[in-house]
Amino acid sequence: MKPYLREKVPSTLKDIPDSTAYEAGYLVTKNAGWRNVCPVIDSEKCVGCLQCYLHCPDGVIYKKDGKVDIDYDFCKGCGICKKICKFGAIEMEVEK
Amino acid sequence: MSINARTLNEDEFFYGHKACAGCGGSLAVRIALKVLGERSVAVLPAGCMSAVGFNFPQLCFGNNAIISTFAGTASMLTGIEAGLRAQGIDNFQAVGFAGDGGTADIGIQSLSGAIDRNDDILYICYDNEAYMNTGIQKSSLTPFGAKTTTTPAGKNIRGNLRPKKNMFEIVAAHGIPYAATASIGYLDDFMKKVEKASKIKGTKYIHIIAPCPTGWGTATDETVSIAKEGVDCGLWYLAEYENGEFKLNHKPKEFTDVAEYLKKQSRFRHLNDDDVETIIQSRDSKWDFINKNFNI
Amino acid sequence: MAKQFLSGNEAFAYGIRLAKPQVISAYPITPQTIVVEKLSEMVEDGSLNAEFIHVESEHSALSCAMGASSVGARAFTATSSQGLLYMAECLLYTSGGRFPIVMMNACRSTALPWNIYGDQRDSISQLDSGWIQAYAENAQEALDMALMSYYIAEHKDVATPFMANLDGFVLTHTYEVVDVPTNEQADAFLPKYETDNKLDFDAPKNLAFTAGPALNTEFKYKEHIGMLNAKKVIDEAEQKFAEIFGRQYTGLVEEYRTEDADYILITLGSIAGLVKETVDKLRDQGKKVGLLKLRYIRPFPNEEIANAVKNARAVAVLEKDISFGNEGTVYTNVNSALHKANISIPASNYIGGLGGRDIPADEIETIFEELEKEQTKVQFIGIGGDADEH
Amino acid sequence: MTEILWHGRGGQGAFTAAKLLGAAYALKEGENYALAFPSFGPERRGAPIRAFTKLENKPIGNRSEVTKADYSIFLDDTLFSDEAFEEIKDGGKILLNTKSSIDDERVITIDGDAIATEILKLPITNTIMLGAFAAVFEGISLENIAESIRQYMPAKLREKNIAAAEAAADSVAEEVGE
Repeated sequence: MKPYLREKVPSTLKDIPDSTAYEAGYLVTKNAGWRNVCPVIDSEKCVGCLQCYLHCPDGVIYKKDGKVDIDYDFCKGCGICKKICKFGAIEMEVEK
Repeated sequence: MSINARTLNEDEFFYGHKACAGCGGSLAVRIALKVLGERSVAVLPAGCMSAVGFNFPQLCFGNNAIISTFAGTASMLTGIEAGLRAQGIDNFQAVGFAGDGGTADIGIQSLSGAIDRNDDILYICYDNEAYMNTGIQKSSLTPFGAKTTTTPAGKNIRGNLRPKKNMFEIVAAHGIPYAATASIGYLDDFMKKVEKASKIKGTKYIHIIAPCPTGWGTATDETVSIAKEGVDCGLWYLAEYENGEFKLNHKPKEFTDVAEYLKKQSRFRHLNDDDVETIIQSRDSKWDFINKNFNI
Repeated sequence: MAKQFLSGNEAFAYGIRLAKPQVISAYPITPQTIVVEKLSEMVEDGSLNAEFIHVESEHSALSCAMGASSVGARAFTATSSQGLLYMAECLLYTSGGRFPIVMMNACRSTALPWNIYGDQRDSISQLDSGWIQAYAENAQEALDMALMSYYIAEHKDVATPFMANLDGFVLTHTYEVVDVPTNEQADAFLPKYETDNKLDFDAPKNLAFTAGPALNTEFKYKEHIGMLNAKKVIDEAEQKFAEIFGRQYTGLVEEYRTEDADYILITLGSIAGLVKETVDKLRDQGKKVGLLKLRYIRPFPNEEIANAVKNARAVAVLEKDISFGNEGTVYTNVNSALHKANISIPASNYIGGLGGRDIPADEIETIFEELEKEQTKVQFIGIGGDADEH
Repeated sequence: MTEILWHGRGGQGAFTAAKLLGAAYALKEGENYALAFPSFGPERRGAPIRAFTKLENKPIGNRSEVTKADYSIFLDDTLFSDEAFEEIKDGGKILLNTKSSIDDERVITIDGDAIATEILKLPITNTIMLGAFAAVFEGISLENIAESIRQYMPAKLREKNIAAAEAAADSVAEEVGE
């Protein structure tokens, strides 16, 4: 479970709630555009220690098949994951 | 089984937020909520974490969460806890996440009130050592020497002239059931403390250092390592207060170089050798106090 | 129902007990203190089952009440004067969040100079805070207002906080006979608080969020509509109240002998009682005078005022506040109502009762006498001969 | 309307008496109304204070302090002076707790302290003066006063104070009767 992208973007008087209360975890925009550099996981080198997952401020690294993968929609490319990885399994590549 | 990266709740409760890349505060909030889980109600005052997490219709908290007034984190927690209890709802954790200004300056009155009443709440101060949301102004938790936009470093004054307020011991002086210090450089320690706090009845306070790359002048990938270094060089410490006693959780065998730690941050780049010496001396006197008064 | 001899503060506390708030945040300030003392006694003796929270400031009193309201609990707090101003940030926060909290304000002067006595500069300075503002004339109205306030504030079409104003000392500390309804009657009147505007473990919510320029106006518009909706809900509440309790209130205003009146004094709060007596006395002398009592000033009774005074020759507004550099704020609002209704009659403004100064009966008579001269003016009553004319 | 002005010192219970009187009148049979209030402000023990009771058979709108009273009641004769006569209406009466006798038809004296010492074992004369008032004012009976005391005084004080009020009423009835 995590907040996820919704299709409907409330944008009119009718759409919005009467009070400042709305469904939790309602995302309408991605953060992908924030990146200059992009972490790429070398699954050969990854041992699944999960330190990158633990230390990601955006929580975009998730467990997958005993190793990890990245939700690039929300990764901002800070590079903490690369720095924390003792196994050299993450490289930062220039965003194309 | 102790809590760690493997055993941690896989759900994400703080996601899609607009914090700066490499934000330490958001890491602290994210990890705490993963420990506390879906039965937590988060209160965040005006400040970075609320500003980046609650921009309708982009709402980034997966659990119940609310923004409080800047001064009112603790009192809103009080009301939430009482309001749920009054309706017969239990098995929840009201948790606050306030920055250093929201905690040690404008929010200290309501925090003190809540501790005094021993309300059953968890208050987490994510300390990035200045008012970062408004663009890096000095708070009472800004350390000696740091340059901020209101403590400029020039010929006459070299940054902040006052030491960091000792919130941990101020909170402990209330006789609070549980207080702890933490650092995002030591997340295992932080997770253990959050988990422990959540099982204690009454008021709990955790003070976690959470570097801000923007305000500290560090690279975005250095947030965690600089936080770790802050502990390793002895300028911050990992400790707990419980049952009227202080306990040190982590004693570095040998401190790493303070000057090295400072040099990596542009907010300290103007400091001269005398300033560094002043900082080292204040560290040493703090550790004399810790060695004398804390259970080690 | 049982007759009791109670002060305004006590009567209000009895009304709140009947409304069964679940969380009460309390901080003392003269002349409000007796309300929270009384409620604490009720919690102690078991006649009120509420979480009673000793907060450390008024700011926290309302912040705590908002926390309780944000999880769907019925919340109450009370304040006065400096306390109201200290919580000003939270006032706007509460209304913006649509938290239907009820707060009693013991109307009191504001510093400087320091003064603990009654005037209405505190509440009227917060007229734009988005709270419903009602003013009680006597202890009975105060008790009934306490009970009705939750009905109005919590109504889904309203969802707006309610500030019940009692004049400091002259109402809060004055004892009079009051009919206290039974719990059964109160339960038949006041429904349980139901709302979607709350944190919820079954369907988690994010509350009190930010809305930027693109949608902020829409939220504020809805808030405005909520306040306007209070008009019909006040009527609805009063009808139901009358059916159960046998006391009929009259909505946003109370007209007293205005029907054929040439000269009408418009005022609010506890002074209305004295004005009624004065009207009776002058009517006995053949003078066609009347009183228009504003029971609510938010929402503002624009149409009701226009309707009440449309056949009058002149009106005056008597109020216990002053907007420095302009005039009394109620007067400003009344003039706007007259203008919108194309009523062009002289309207004068009398500022009185500041810092608790007594407004004696002869001053009221003087106002009516001066009204006959049909001049428009703004003046401080009883200030003595050395004040410049402005 | 009957207007009563009470004089006492902070701690003597003048306002309690004003309130008990209002309750006694307003809660008795029939269409009766009362207002009772102290001179407002922070109350300090020992400082002279005033309290007011207004009695009427219709709702009372005038909340102003009483400046000319039908009855002015002094719990303590150190507060009494010639100025007291300025504060009563024509035909108004002063009820004074004193051991002295005052030769003025407008003044009714009672040795309230003696009754207090004997019955209450405390120098508190508020319910005593209330009892005295019931003896001189036709609109209220001693039973109305007793009922008010039962309803609004703490349980352990009730019977003693009712007894004190009764003793005071007897004492005044004698004096007025003379």
